[in-house]
Amino acid sequence: MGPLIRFVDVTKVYENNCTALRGINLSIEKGEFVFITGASGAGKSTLLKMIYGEEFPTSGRVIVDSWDVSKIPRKKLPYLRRSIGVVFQDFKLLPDRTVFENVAFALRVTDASRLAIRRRVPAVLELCGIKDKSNCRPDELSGGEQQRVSLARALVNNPILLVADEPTGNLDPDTARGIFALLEDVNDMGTTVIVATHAQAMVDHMRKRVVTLRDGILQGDEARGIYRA
Amino acid sequence: MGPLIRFVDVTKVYENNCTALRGINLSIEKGEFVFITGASGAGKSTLLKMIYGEEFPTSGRVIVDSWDVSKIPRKKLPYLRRSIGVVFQDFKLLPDRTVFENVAFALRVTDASRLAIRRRVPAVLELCGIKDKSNCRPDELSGGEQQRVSLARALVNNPILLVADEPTGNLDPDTARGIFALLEDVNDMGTTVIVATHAQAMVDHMRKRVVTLRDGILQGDEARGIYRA
Amino acid sequence: MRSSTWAYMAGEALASLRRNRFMTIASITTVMLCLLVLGAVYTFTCNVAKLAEVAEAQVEIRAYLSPKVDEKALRAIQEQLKQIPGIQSFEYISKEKALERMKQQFGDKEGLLDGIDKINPLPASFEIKVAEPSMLSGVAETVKALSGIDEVDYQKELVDKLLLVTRTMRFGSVLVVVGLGVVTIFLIANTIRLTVYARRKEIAIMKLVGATDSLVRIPLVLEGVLLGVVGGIAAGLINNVVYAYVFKTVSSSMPFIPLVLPQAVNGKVLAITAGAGIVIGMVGSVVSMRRFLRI
Amino acid sequence: MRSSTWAYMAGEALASLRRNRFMTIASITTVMLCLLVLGAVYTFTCNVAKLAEVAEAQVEIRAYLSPKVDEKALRAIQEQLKQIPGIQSFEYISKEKALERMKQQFGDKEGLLDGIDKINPLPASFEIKVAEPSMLSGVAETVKALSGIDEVDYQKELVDKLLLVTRTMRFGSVLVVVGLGVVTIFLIANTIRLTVYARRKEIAIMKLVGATDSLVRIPLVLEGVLLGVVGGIAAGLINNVVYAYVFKTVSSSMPFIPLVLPQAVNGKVLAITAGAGIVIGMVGSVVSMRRFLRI
Ligand SMILES: Nc1ncnc2c1ncn2[C@@H]1O[C@H](COP(=O)(O)OP(=O)(O)OP(=O)(O)O)[C@@H](O)[C@H]1O
Ligand SMILES: Nc1ncnc2c1ncn2[C@@H]1O[C@H](COP(=O)(O)OP(=O)(O)OP(=O)(O)O)[C@@H](O)[C@H]1O
Ligand SMILES: [Mg+2]
Ligand SMILES: [Mg+2]
Repeated sequence: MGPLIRFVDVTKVYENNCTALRGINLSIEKGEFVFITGASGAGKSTLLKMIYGEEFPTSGRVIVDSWDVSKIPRKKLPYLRRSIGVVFQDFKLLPDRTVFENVAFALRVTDASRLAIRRRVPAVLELCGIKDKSNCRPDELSGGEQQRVSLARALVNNPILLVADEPTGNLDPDTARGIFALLEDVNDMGTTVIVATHAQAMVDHMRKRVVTLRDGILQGDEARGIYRA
Repeated sequence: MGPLIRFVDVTKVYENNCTALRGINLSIEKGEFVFITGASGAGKSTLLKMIYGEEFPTSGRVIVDSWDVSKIPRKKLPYLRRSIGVVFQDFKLLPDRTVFENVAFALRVTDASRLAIRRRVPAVLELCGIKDKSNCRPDELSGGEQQRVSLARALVNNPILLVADEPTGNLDPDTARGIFALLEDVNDMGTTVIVATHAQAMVDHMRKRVVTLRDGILQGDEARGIYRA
Repeated sequence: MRSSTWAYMAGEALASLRRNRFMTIASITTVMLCLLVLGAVYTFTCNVAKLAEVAEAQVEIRAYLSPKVDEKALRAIQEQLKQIPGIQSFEYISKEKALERMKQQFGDKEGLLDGIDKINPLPASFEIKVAEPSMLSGVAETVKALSGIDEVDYQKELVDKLLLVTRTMRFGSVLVVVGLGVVTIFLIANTIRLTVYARRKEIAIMKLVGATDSLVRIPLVLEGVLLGVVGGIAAGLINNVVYAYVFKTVSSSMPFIPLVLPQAVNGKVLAITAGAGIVIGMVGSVVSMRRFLRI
Repeated sequence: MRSSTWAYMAGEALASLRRNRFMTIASITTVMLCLLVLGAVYTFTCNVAKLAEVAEAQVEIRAYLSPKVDEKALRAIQEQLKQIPGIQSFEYISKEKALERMKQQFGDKEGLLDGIDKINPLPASFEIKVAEPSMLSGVAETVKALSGIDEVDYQKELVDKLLLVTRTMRFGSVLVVVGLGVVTIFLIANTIRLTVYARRKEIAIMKLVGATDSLVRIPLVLEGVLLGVVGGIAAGLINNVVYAYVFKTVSSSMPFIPLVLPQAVNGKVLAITAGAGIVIGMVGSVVSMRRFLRI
């Protein structure tokens, strides 16, 4: 079996002619824990969006598991996305549903049973430290709380791949440490984890693989690296 | 003249009975640079929102400059808000206007001349490092870029008070350092600056006044403090 | 999909109507008002058709008998008239009856015509009603050919005018109902599009989390159907009540105006408004969603 | 506010219409279609009123002369009739003319009435038209009192029926226009509310950045006015063109149907649709914005 994720000569030019990624070649094996670093605007989010099919390459190919995401048929896209848990940089919570419902939604899309939902959702909310906010709507939460709901939703259906875009930007260092520990646990249980982050201290401390982008170009890729931008 | 900002026994209970702040007493002098720290959900954003009148105290009083914000008449609110620059935790950019227009809007509300807008806006965008994105709409920007637009808008009309809620959560350490240096410059020129942040390294490095919240209670207030949560 | 997913989608449609109370009210009132107008115009149209029919039923052929026709010949003619296809009914008007009618036409002044009594120059005749105004000329020809019939008269010009008017009325009202139907479709679909548009970000989020098109679409379509059905039934019922009232009022104060019975039209109106509500609500939401699902 | 701020607000209204193209199209078509229906019904109503008027103008009083009236007395009566207020016009029908008319009523069969010629039992009469149908009974009384007038007849029952019908028609059509006006206001206001609602977050952001209510409201109200004016004028013009066509068609094929001249009604329709568009667009946006400005 090949790597879980493969970027082959990926270039992304947005409609306004902004080139976000240039000739990216990258492989990520099943079970890896990878940090994506780089300055603001370097292309980290764009890279992640191509994994779960929110954006598509202008040229090149993106292969995830057995899917060629760069030319996946629209019908198949939901099935790809379900197998990936995503923590969005801007959270993307459904504004008029409770925290519980937001997290449950990621289970509902997989046609999960009522029982599974009732068991799994509170457990994940507990894990992310926001169980007491279950019945709040997102606009009743603090920034950091919203971020943790997004993380809970990403984890709830035990994805084979977790993609987290700046998952601790709104969290205090203590809570952030807890979240990174959680990500490490998830990774230990076999989930591949990719995290775009600016949390220098955490990256330096955890010594995982670090992929660095600069102006859309893959600048560095170290096995037990430290933070670089 | 008294302090610029005074919180007197401020308690905030949200509609869902969540108590965000309890009996806060706090004074901030003109020209100060204050960090607000505390764990996620401690009440930092709530405290800041009371300064520019997005939320109002359930009991107690908030006094800013000569205004009693806790019972300001609706008609006067815009004038208070104009004298305060705010970097919102969730950016609050107008989605269908360009970066330039978003920043210019904070000048337009003050009935600024066309000339003033044409001179001031590009200068501030330059300062925040996003001049090349002037004509992009917010959804064409990376998270960090959006954050800097929000900062540029807060600075554009030389407010007497700058309130920044987590202004570097989406920025890499280098850019964040630049932003903090910028905030210090602004402070040196006489603007009072209040920053809610989780950037431990920056707080520890800058040794400014640090106000710490825990579960809505004012836990600490040190003159040349370090990060505490 | 498992049954709990279906239950979720149904519940979701209802919950969404509750959460977006503002939009729900706006769209139900829009649906209701549009279909109210459509229903009212349809009812009006039915009455126009009825009026046209009644007016056409007034049209008759008058066949004057030759003075030589005796009792037996008269009976023979009656028998023959019964055979002619297209004749709905006929009535024999004797000389005496003709005179009496003429006198009545001149109102109170019967005395003035007293002198005419002894002479009575008026002929006996048949008043013949045909099943279809378009058959008039054919029937008239046939009747004229009968022996014993002197002359046939059916005010051709007046009848032609009448037929032109009634035909135009019928055509016009079909046109109006169709036109208004199109307008209604546009208005309701527009409103539904605006409500879907307002939720395009939510739709995008659901898709990004891995929802299939159906999981997003079905609750929204159910919502559209519910909006349509509630608005449509409300419109239909209001129409029914109002028309029943109008019918009662008009038929008691102006019994000579022929109105369609409420029983004959109310059911159809309710069916039309409810049906249109459902169909437009459903199709409207499916169509307006399409572009927002491409994510 | 300085002039550049005004320029900004005007520009903002236009830019916003362009940016939210989807909502702009949806609301302009809604405004247009609603006002199209309103304008059409108004035009129809004008024609109903005209029809009622024409029907009422048919009503006349028939005053029968006593046989003794000679040439001089006749002239005296004519002079007197001219003096009576409420009489619009009158026509003298001699005995001969009366008989001729009666013969005509019986169609082709003049020969049958030949015998009556020598006797001619019909009296001479005046056909009197009154200015207002409500004056009928008064005028009839006055005329009856004149010497030389034997009998006065105005088919009271028929006239009463007619007046009841025309009055009901007038009242009904006012009711319909008012009702439809209310429906139109609701529909347009609803649509505008939905478009404002879709932008409630933007409004909140503007307010939080220090915008006064006016700076937020004026561009949005301008937008509403522009939507209203464009939709209203379009509706008015379409109405005008269609009515001109209908008028031409009907008055050439059915000249006996009295239609209001396009010149007489088109201006009003355009004024109504454009005016309603502006007012509803403006008021609708002001009202729907209010709750979103409280921030
Ligand atoms: N939808 C878009 N349309 C046009 N340009 C875009 C779009 N999204 C991102 N960009 C541009 O592409 C570049 C890379 O953006 P990306 O979001 O990938 O950056 P990033 O590394 O995630 O930055 P950050 O750390 O600030 O989140 C940026 O210059 C940005 O302006
Ligand atoms: N609109 C609201 N309605 C109800 N509860 C709210 C609302 N906003 C905030 N809260 C609650 O008030 C508490 C304080 O929130 P606040 O946003 O002030 O936290 P914070 O210190 O800014 O946290 P963070 O660092 O995560 O941004 C939290 O528990 C939050 O859930
Ligand atoms: Mg990013
Ligand atoms: Mg906060």
